[in-house]
Amino acid sequence: MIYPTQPPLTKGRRKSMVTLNDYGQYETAWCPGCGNFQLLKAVKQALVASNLEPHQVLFVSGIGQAAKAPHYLNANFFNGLHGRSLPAATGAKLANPNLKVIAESGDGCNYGEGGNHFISAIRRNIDITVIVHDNQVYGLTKGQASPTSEHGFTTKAQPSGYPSETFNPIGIAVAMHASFVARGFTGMTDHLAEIIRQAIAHKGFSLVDVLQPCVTFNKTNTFAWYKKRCYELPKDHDPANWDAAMKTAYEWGEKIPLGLIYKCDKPTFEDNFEVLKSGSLVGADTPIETLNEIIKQYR
Amino acid sequence: MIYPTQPPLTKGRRKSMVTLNDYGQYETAWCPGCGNFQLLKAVKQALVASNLEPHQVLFVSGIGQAAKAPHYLNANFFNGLHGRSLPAATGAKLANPNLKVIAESGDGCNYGEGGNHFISAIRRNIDITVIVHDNQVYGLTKGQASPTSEHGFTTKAQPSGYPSETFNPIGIAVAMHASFVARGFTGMTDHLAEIIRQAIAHKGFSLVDVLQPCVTFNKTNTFAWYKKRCYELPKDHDPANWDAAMKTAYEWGEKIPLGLIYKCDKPTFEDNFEVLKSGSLVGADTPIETLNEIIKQYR
Amino acid sequence: MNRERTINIVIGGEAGQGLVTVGGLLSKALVRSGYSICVNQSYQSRIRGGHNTFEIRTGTDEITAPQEKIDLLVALTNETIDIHAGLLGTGSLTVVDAAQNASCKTCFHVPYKELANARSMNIAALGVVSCLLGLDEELIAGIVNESFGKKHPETAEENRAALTKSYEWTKANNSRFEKLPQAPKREGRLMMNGNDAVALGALAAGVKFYAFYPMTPSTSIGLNLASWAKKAGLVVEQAEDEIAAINMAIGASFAGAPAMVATSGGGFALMVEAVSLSGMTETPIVIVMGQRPAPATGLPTRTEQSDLEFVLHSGHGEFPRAVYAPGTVEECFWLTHRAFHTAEKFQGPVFVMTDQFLADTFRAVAPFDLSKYPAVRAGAPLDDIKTPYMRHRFTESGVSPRLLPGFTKHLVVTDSDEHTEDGHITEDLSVRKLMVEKRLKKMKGMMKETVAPELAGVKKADLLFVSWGSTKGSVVDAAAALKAKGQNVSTLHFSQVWPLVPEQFVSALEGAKRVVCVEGNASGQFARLIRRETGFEIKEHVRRYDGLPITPEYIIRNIPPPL
Amino acid sequence: MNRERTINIVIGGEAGQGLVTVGGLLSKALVRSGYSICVNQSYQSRIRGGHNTFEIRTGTDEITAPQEKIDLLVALTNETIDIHAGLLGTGSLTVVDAAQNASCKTCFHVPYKELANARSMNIAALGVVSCLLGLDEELIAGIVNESFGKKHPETAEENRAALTKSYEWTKANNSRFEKLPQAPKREGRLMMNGNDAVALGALAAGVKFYAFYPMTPSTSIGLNLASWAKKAGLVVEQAEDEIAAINMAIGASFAGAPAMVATSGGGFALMVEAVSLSGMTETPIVIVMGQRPAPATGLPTRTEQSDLEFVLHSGHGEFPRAVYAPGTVEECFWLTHRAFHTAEKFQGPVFVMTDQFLADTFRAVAPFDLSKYPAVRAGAPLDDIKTPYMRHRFTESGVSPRLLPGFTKHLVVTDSDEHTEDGHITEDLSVRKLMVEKRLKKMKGMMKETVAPELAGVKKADLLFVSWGSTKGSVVDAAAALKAKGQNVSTLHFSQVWPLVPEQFVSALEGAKRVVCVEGNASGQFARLIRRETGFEIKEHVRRYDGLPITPEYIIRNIPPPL
Ligand SMILES: Cc1ncc(C[n+]2csc(CCOP(=O)(O)OP(=O)(O)O)c2C)c(N)n1
Ligand SMILES: Cc1ncc(C[n+]2csc(CCOP(=O)(O)OP(=O)(O)O)c2C)c(N)n1
Ligand code: SF4
Ligand code: SF4
Ligand SMILES: [Mg+2]
Ligand SMILES: [Mg+2]
Repeated sequence: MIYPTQPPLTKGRRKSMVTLNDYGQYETAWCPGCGNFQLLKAVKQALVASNLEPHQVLFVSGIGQAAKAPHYLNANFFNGLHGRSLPAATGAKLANPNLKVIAESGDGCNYGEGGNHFISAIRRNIDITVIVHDNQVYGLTKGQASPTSEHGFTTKAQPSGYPSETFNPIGIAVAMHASFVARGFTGMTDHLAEIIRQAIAHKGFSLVDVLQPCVTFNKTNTFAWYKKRCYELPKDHDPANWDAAMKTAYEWGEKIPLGLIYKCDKPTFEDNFEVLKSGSLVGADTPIETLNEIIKQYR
Repeated sequence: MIYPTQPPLTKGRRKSMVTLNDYGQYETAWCPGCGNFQLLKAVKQALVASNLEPHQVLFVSGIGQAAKAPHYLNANFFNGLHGRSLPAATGAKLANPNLKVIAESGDGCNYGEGGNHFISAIRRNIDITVIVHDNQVYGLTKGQASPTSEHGFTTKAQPSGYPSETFNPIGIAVAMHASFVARGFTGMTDHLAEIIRQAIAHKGFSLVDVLQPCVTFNKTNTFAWYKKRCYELPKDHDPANWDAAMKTAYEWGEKIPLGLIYKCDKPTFEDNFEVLKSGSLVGADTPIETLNEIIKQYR
Repeated sequence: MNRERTINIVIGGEAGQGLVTVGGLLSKALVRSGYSICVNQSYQSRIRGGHNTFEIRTGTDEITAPQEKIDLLVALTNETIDIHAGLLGTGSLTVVDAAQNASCKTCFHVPYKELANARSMNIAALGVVSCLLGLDEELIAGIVNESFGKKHPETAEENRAALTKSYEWTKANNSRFEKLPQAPKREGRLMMNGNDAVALGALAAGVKFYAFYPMTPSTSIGLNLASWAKKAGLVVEQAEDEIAAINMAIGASFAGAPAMVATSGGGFALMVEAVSLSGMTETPIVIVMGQRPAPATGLPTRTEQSDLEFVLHSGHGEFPRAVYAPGTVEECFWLTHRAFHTAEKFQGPVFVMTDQFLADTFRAVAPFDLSKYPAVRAGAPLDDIKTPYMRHRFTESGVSPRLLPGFTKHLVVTDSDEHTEDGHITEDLSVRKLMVEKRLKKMKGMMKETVAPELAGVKKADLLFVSWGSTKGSVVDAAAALKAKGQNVSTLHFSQVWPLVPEQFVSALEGAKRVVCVEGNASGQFARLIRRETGFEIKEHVRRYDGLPITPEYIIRNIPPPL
Repeated sequence: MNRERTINIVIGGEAGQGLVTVGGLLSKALVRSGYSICVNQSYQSRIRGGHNTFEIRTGTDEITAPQEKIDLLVALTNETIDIHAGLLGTGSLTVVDAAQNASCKTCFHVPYKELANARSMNIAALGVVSCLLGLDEELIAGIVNESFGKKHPETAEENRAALTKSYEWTKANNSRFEKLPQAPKREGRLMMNGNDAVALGALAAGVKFYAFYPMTPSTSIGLNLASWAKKAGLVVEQAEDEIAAINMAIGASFAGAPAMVATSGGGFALMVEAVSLSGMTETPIVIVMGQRPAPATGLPTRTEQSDLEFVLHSGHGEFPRAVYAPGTVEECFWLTHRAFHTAEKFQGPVFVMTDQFLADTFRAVAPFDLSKYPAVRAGAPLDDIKTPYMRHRFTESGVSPRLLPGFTKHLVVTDSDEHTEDGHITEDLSVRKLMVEKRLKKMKGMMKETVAPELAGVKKADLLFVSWGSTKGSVVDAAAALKAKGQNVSTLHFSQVWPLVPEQFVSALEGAKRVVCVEGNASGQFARLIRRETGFEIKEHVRRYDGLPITPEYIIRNIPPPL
């Protein structure tokens, strides 16, 4: 019996460049006009720009409208539980660091149900990219407030307005020195694609929070609302400057900055594990002598 | 049948002042020399200084060595699940805002298992006080790394060193504009008691992160280690100044600041609920006319 | 299933086309006109698009179940026609847009474009159907105005015009479809679905705290409660996750607020640790479990009854619980109300198990007499308190009078660790043993209050259907159909599935020639439970696990051939 | 329970006094000397103080169970004497510090102060006991040196002196206590507890990823694995919570790393959503459930078997699972190893249920021949792959060959929603039905591989003990004692509790005159399961739920009077 063996990510690449066709075109279950379409497009562009073949990439998602996104392109895909994409992605990456692991989910998924995993993933600096479709609302369950909803946002579940303060994912990520923190907007697809490309290329935890209008349930933070406010960070914004990044991270309201807000280079979580230096855990055998040696300690 | 009715917190106080005796003296299950003893003492002092009677106070805790603390004083006490003291405390406070609700637990409980609740409680600005026994280790389960353990901290569970970055609870709390953020040290009991008193008096979410040496499992961050580094914030530290607070919040290493780091006054979570303005939910009846009126909408 | 008595209307189209609106208005009109209804909502886990239906079975007598055969199909897309072709009979009518160019034997082509503008197309469809059914035009118009008038006064006139035009056009053009027989006068009836009734039951019971994390099909319970929060004086909070939701509710309940949570399988999975906490700390909590097809995310918007064993054994360790499984919308109301009383009386977790079908099915129900459903009083009266007060004092019944913190000088202490009578952590293993027995003793009291299963029909039937929860109506309906054919059929329905009291039902099982268990899962969970508790093995089954509700027809089609 | 064959040693004192060290060293010495041992550790949920014991039953023959009666009590505090007084016999000896002023009939006063300094007091106690038992002094000294020599070379000499002095003093002063009979030569035996064996079983099976959140009594499995991680090439990660732990493990397993998690009741409660995920996505995962008394936090450091029903029904919805329940330390090893193969073969959750008693009980075990325990190979060979590749392809057995992402150009896709064969989300309800059936079909294959229960003794016994999991040894021992008294007793022990294959055991149940189910819980969960699956009602029970393990004496004391 022959078992497949994995070509290292850098080797065995086919000669021709990857194209958008490699990632296919599928029918979606989204509402017409939803920002998700642009986001999907940007992700595909970024993958192509990264020259990654579909089988080299593993998407991991949770549950929500956002989390369906990887169903609509060609790639390996583990569509797990609501809120749990980050731990599943972390496990997969540790098992096989040769995979490009991208977690893609909604604001509810990542910052609500999955809040604890979000801060833990930052602290690990695990080398995965997290793309958050941040529509500031729970879409799939029909429009309740999400952690990023504005304080006072009214919904059927919050008829007197959302009583909590808004969660600022960028602020927290920068405050925690996450190694790559960026914001995009679905209304600027090329810019977004380029950010995602950089995030994928980045070694370490990369967050791309994407402002994504939900045309059905968020009548406050609409396409026009974002469009009016969003601006690209000036060239002289230095993402290595934490103080400046913190300031930028808390800019929200009349003006919303887009782009790479903070970035630092530091060891990844994988670097802590000697066993990962020699490659993937998958398929690696432990010699019986090693096992016998371990067992000896019970003599 | 007569059901008890609650005297409002401000009324029905007995004439004499509350004393330490009211809070009793009990045998503990802690190791001799543990910082928890001083913390317990400080909590009692703070309660006495607040002139709160035991029945006016509700402690809520999780599970761990820290979480046992309220067993060792007189008060109402709900000792719930590991990591879940904050939601239980939130529910109790919303049910009966007349209670002084204090959540007391360990670093593992609040920042590990309970991480999501920690950030959510801050966003709610619910009027409870959270006292964290921060020994930078899991005590009760015998010495594994906790979120606040130092990167590289070696334990039996982390023989190659703790691979994550250290969680900075003060940093996150200030970054999120938590309304009262303070740090204490068990080696300075009176100072600690005063901080806790202020936290209890504060209207809104108050965090007191307490450096608490674990003599058994943390041989790195020992009493001497803390003692050498801890200093009281100077009088001119302005807790209302967020930028200054952020700087202070990230001060850690050779010098560790103690005291009230950040404070702001803003509406509490309870303020969002009109029904709470008239007092506690407990025992309140809904008139049958109201119910009938509601049912009418189904005609 | 008698054409003369009931008409089954199916409105089909894409999400976003407003079919739920039309269905809802039509349902209301039917109920106000004195008819009974049974609605079955079928939709996909998406916001727009996909193929959805809103099905109303209606008639003059009580209607207990949905029906598969379609009498009146309102097709908002051509896809609807294709999908449902097989369910139409010769007397059926398919209402289609004349512009759609659909051709079918049953087609009734409506020139919507001539009757209404794009915005009020729905209302035109409503007008057509109302006329076909013989409903009063003024009544419909009133309902439309109630629901749109305030929110969109600008379209009121437009709607009214579309309604009249389409109504009149239909009157002139319909020659085939026989309208509903005259309904009896029925005053004050309510139209609501299972979730509405659960929310109202909780309200009647005096719920003061409700926390949730959205999850289909339970979400609308919270939306109902949230809409009443100010008026009725309760707090509704969307928590960061289900763990927080239930721990908040338990905290609130400990403090004295009657508390509830509702969720579905995956969300409930996150709550089970706290179920055990409720058992250990003896804190009342009502948990509504709206089932849907699993495992994992499964089919979020469909129905199933596959979480019975999960709920029965949820939470580590051993502690008493009660599990209600309403079979009708009315039962959703009074069993939820009862759940609060049971939770308070026995101080622990009490479940109400529904499913997507029941949660979403609208029915006409008689108005509730609220004076018969008193609110819960949290905590014990002072007369019951012995000093020194100990929260977990040993008693005959296992129930310790509970005080609420802050209401007296007595300190109320409890612990998720094993504890002494005063609630403090202990390592005394003899106390442990007594505490286990104390907690389990409460089961006896609960069993005295178990809602007995309902046996309908003779004791020694040739065929006995056993069912639990939402399938009640379909089973009763199937039995009626078989009886009408001369068969000797009875039904035994459980609206409480735990604790079971074998004496209440074993003789019925043993008396029947054949026993068939009808349930919405693949492994026959309730039948297994019956065997575990009584030794009686139910050998024949009708099971369904494709996400659709069990209908009377489905039962009859799937009765196993006699052994 | 024959004084000539076994000696029961109890070392009692406070946490922090080093009694676990003494117990461990003594156990190792006994095993190296060729004796068998059965250790029972009893401790409180605290780090220092409280009263703890380390109990070693030892002898020349195989020892399967702990014993209550104490032959040799090593009392590090006077409290120990008081607590255990009732369990001492006339021939028993109580080793006490002469300075403690304890007076008791069985007291053997050791002048520790004269024999050692404060630091090596423990070692002195070890010397005394070793001499009383007749162990070789050099052997003990070697063991002490192995364990302290490297870490604390400065105390090596001190320890050695204390050992010799106390050993010699005892030789000179003991006239009462009869030493152990000579043990047979037994080469290469290992000393380990249940958790060690679980960890080794996982290692042999090729575990590559282990995630955990600390929880007694499961924690030491992770500590073992962490200590080998570098050498054996695996990743061990302490997660932020149990939810993360199991989702990480499932992610790792999906990517191709054989993965395991271990926890206890409360932690497992947080994992049950992911159990369902494993079932739905057909991703292998091994879950070790170390039981302890519940509900909620319960008694964290004690033992119980009350999570059987919880594990069996954990997770929403219906999907196959296997549940092993090792009865011995050896079974901990090979059933954990087997669990990995079962998980990989049937692609879903597989459980290993232990409890605190089994997790902590040290035994002497024969060395494992690792060549008989091959590692799991994750994923299918290329020969099994049909194109187009579909992760959830329908097959005869229900098992779809799984590929690992990134290893071929085939895309590996799975979903927690109901999905088509290619793993993509679907709302096609006919596919749903087939997928449910596909998943449940795997149960058949699993049943072919169920580890049959072990019947020891005649088929038609007067008394048949039924048991599962950790109580095996005590049941066997109790049966032996009764047989020795002339009774006709058999035992039927289940080391796999799901799926059950009734043909494997029903005749044994039916053949016995009396059947008594022995289990460590209050409601007789396993007996209920047997009834549910076979209809056979076990009417008599021995149950324990005070936190202590079931001993042979406990069984004999609690056999119900004949009906
Ligand atoms: C444990 C659990 N709780 C709740 C749900 C129901 N649920 C599905 S999607 C969703 C919210 C999705 O919001 P978000 O992540 O923001 O994604 P969006 O739909 O807005 O893209 C919820 C609550 C679930 N599937 N699982
Ligand atoms: C759900 C759950 N997981 C794990 C545990 C086991 N546990 C008990 S205490 C504890 C750690 C306590 O650490 P910390 O909160 O820092 O308190 P400390 O003992 O250090 O004071 C853990 C993991 C538990 N009781 N419940
Ligand atoms: S509900 Fe909102 S987020 Fe979901 S598809 Fe529709 S527009 Fe997009
Ligand atoms: S283990 Fe550490 S934290 Fe716990 S009581 Fe002992 S010294 Fe204190
Ligand atoms: Mg969203
Ligand atoms: Mg700690």
